[in-house]
Amino acid sequence: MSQIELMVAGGHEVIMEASPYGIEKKKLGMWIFIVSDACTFGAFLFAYGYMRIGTVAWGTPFGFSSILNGMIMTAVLLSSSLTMLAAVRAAQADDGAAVKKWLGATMLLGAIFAALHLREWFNLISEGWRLFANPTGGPAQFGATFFSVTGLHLTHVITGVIALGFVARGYKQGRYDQSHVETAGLYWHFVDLVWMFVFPLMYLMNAH
Amino acid sequence: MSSNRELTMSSYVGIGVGLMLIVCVEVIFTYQHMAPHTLLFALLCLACLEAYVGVMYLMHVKYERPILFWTIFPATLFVLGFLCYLFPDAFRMLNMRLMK
Amino acid sequence: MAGKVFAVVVVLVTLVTAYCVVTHVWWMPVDISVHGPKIDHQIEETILVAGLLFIAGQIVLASFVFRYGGATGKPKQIPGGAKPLVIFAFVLVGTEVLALSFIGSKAWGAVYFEAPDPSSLRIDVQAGQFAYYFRYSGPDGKFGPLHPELINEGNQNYFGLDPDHDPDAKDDIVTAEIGIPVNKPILLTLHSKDVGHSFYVRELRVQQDFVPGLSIPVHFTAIQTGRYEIVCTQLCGLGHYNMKAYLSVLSQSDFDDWLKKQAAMQ
Amino acid sequence: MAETQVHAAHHAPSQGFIRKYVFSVDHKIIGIQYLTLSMVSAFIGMALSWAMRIHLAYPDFRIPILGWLSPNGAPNGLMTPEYYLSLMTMHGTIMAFFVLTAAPFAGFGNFVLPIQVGAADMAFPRLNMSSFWVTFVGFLLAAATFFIPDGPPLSGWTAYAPLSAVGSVAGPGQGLGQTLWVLSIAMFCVASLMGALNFIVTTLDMRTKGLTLSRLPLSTWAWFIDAWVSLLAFAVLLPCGLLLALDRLGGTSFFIPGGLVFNDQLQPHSGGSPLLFQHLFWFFGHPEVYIIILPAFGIVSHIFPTFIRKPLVGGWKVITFAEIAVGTLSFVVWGHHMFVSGMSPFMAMVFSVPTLFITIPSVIAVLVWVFSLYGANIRFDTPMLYSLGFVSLFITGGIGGFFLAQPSTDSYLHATSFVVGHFHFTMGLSAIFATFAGFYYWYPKIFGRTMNEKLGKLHFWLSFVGVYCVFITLHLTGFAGSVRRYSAFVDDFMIPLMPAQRFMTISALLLGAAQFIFLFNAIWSRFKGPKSSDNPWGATTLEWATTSPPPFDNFGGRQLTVYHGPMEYDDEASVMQTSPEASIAGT
Amino acid sequence: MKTHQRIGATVFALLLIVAGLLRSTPGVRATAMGQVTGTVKLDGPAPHQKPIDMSKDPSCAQTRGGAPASGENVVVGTDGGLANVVVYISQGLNGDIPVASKPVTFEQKGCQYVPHVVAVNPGQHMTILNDDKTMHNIHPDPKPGGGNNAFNKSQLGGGPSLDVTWTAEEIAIPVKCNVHPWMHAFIVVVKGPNGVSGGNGSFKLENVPPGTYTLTAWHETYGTQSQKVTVAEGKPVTADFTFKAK
Repeated sequence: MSQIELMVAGGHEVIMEASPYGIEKKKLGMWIFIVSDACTFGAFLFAYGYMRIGTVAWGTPFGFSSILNGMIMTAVLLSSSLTMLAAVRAAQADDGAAVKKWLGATMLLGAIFAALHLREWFNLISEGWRLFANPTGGPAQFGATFFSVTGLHLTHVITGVIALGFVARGYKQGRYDQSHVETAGLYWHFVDLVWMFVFPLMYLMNAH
Repeated sequence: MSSNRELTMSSYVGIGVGLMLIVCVEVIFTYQHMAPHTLLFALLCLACLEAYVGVMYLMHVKYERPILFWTIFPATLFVLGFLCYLFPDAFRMLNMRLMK
Repeated sequence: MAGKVFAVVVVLVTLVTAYCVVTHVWWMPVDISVHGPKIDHQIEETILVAGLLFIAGQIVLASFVFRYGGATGKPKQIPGGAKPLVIFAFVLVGTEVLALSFIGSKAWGAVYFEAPDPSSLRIDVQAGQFAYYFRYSGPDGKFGPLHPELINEGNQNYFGLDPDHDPDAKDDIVTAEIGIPVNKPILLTLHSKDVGHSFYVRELRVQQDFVPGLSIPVHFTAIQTGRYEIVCTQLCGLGHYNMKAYLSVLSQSDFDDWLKKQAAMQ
Repeated sequence: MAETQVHAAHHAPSQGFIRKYVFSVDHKIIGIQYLTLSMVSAFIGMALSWAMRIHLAYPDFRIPILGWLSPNGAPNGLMTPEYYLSLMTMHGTIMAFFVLTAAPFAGFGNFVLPIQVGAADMAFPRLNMSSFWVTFVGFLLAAATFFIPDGPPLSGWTAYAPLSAVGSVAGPGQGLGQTLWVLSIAMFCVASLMGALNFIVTTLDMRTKGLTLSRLPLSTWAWFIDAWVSLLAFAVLLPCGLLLALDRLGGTSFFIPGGLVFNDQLQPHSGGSPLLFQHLFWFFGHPEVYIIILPAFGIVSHIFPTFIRKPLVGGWKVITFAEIAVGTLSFVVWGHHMFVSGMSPFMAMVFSVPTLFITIPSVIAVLVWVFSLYGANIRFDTPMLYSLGFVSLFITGGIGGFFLAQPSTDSYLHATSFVVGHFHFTMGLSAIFATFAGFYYWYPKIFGRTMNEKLGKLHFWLSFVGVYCVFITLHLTGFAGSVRRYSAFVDDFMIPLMPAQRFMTISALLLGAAQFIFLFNAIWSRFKGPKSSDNPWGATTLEWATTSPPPFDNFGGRQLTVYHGPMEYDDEASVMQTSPEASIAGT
Repeated sequence: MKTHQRIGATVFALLLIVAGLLRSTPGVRATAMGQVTGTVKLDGPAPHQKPIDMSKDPSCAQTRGGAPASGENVVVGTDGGLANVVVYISQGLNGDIPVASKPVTFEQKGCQYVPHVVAVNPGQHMTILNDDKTMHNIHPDPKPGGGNNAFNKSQLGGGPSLDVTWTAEEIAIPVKCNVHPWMHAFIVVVKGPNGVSGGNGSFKLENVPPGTYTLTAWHETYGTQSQKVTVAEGKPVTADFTFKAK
């Protein structure tokens, strides 16, 4: 389907864009949001990098069990991206039952991710890590950066799970169509991809 | 217009597995006792690769109009790239600190 | 009518401004530092370059408004269109800014990239809400370490020194006013005990912020004796406007006497 | 196949006062809400500047209303230093965020942009509504600081850490006041991000038939570029604000180094960096001044052709590419705010060069405006006078930039009133003048009535002369080293400048008084002004192709087709963008 | 209806009378009050007090008329009397302890606090004056959670006085002026009669009801000392303290 056509109107040749940008507005809106959110996450990670460079004897608190936990979380999040893809494809194929199934699976995986993450948090907190405290006696910046960066990500995951719930309900009720599922999917993949930076930078760089 | 039918579901599963493998490589790198900046460089390269694959395939930018790619990528990379300007001061913080 | 008035007002404003700048109605004080002339020269250079652009811009604006205000008939574009304008901007303004950044970077480099003279007199400066205190190393030439937890201004321990335990701190001389010998390179180490402050001496052409947590070096040589004000230019709280100290540039013998007197007051 | 998207059936007009005028999703109502909010804010901000100016020039003058508003901050109407700084902080915050960012961008952008692209509404009307109401909550939070015991924060609109981060120990107002301020700014960030997203998608996706990017009105172009700049800049201010809030409320030390002693008490923080705050803040802060000025560029470029009766020199391309260049470069120059801040002196050079080079696109824009006047038939209606005033102010303001862009000269002029004069010219008053231009220009479209021309001109002359009297003097005293942000003058070199201070205060009072002419004109004309035709200025863009004020869906269900660029003027003649007639100016 | 109102009014009036009686009890007791006087001495050489350099604010030197200033941590009179010692009753006061009605003045004069140590009752008014030409800020730092609120307020030279009250007992709230960092003082908030030793070390506690008490003396550098005293009606009792120089 050609996007740009030559139209003849009123004696003028007019270049027309059929759909001006060729990208559906919800999708474009989500992409624009992703751009800004990527910058927000970026600034958080840059602040972390700055702290990290500027701190003498940063310390590396994560043992292999934490890394393993992180890998499991990564695997869970990656699988949820795949189930999300399946949901989008089902929506495009107009298969309501499958959409419900796959969105449910995505939400479940998202919740598992959040639960695993919170478990990690509570482990650290019980060891004495706080936003402002380092139980090993080193600089307190690890707690501050770790909790704030992963906290921001966790907020995104939880928001995503809730949003997917709304999308699933709206889709079932016929208020939403496949474009909504696709837009929600973009957000979900984005949250997944942010984790691809958070995991190496916050976990692997802090493994001992 | 746009479509993500260019790939089959099994290819996507393949991509997912591939991404997980990259993560495994990252973990292996972590335990190679490299200098921190070497490790950081390696991890960032791999993470960028993952992000690129994710954006192009999972988020199927590859199958959208190219204009979408040009709408989002340059702006984001521009901001993230120039934020690097703040690192020289991080070294200042390391080297000129008052309290050792 | 409105156009002619506008043109006249713009021209008047331009001329008055130019007059004030050229005749130095309010102006920089005379420079007393070695590096200052470079900065003054750079400011003059910039006034020349920017002032010409300013006058030209306003006059051309005024004259076009004057000439074409309320005109009738077929409007026309400037011959050549936008191309000469863009070329003008790139070539002329581009050259100007290149020249400014080149000469300016030399002036900046002369202040900041040159290593301080190794024979410099080292003075430690601490800023806090809302006063400066200065520290001379005393006869041993060594500064005692700082212990922020010991800072007790009521007890006049402004720096948090511990002379009972640190031998280096014993002979440190802490003063509320900074005295420096004339024509001798000075190296200041600026550090703040609370928020950001700034060290601004107009006559020295020195302005440098204090960054809490960092110690920032500043070096200069004063070439004229006198007493000058040091003021804070970085918003630091309610006493910001009242945060100042005095810089006394003294002859070497006066300086020695002054420092002896200060040492006696410890 | 050309899809005909009919936006008209987008959403039905809401019934009921609340849905129609308060929680309205109609972009026109939201635009008016933004304009009203910023007008209220502008008068608050102006009143604050009056109080400050009076205090500076006549420190013994009592201002009873301040004593009533804050018995603590101004006992018996005499301002304490902390209250001066609080007012200064709120003047900066309110003016920079709630006036200069809100009015020309969110206000006019909301009202005009969807109409100019021929859409029935923004791409996401409900998101648009929440943008405004989140902004409004931010405004309330900022305003609330006036009514808490310690008053508003005193750390300036830049809120440098650690002054802003350690809490009330750093000064009155740094407790609850600063916390409310941070939350207010975070709200504003979120609102601006939503707004920017909406603007971008609307411009890209909602354009009507035939409205290619090359045919976009110049104001839409500017808003579109501006939306990008604010999308990226506010995205960085948000984390900066969040980290500051964490430092204040969560006990972290992102911006607070160790070993800080306030009032002889060691603070329980360690390891942070104040410079990081400055970097993150100015990464937003510098683009912010272009967020403020780019819509002004757009409004003026949009108004110019109407009143010079011919296209701008270079058509849409030169001015638009200048704007894009300015917007892009604005992200790589933020360090020029930090030349003397203890930043690496090498980075000072790195930031200085692009700062100087941003002059080139700015000069191109100015040259386009000035040389478009050549051979023009200039009509001096109030919008045009304000646009010309804008050009003059922008030239003057831009000149100061040369001094502040170079670290060597900046090391003398930094933090003097030269800087204050400079930014009031470039981003403050220039943007305000463009906003006035837009206001007089679009008023007939917004309310269907015309503003009084005589009062408008009087307002212009007083404002124009007043602005020069106040802010040129600030430049000049800056050369003498007059330090900014002082609540009183005790320094020997500041006291001789008192005559200048008094001159500025009197000029500022007159300048402020002139704004009441505008206020009266705006309110009076709303009810008593002569009814306006649909296209009173003989303009060509889509907002003039509909009724004044436009119907709910902007074009009464019509789907317009655009045939021309926005600058089809030739003396008296002009061709509407929607008119299939032959082009007369070749755009 | 009417009866109810009448009963209400009567009860209210009765309550008022009772309350009035209760309130006036201290006044009744005041007729038979005792007095404690004494001197505080420093045993040993007084530590050197550093001179204060006030050159930061030229108006300070102006107001002082050139009089030199020095630290006030230990102020010793000619005969070894130790000034700025707060003497108060730490134990033995029972029941409703009256609050002194006269406000205490706390002045900023020549860029120093006068007095350097001030004692107040909880609830007693404290008038803060600025006699200087320059601005001072009053920045007391009570212990967090101790019941007293920290504040930080500036007072313009010759500006209107500030009125402050403290709610909880607290031995030594440090006060500072950040504009003139050398300025510091202590506010001692204690219940009941109290006195601050003057330049010669003498102090006086007035209006002490008869009884046996623990009398405590507090000095900012040398800490506290206590002794028992018995106060009889209308008779002055003497109690001396001696602090050992470190």
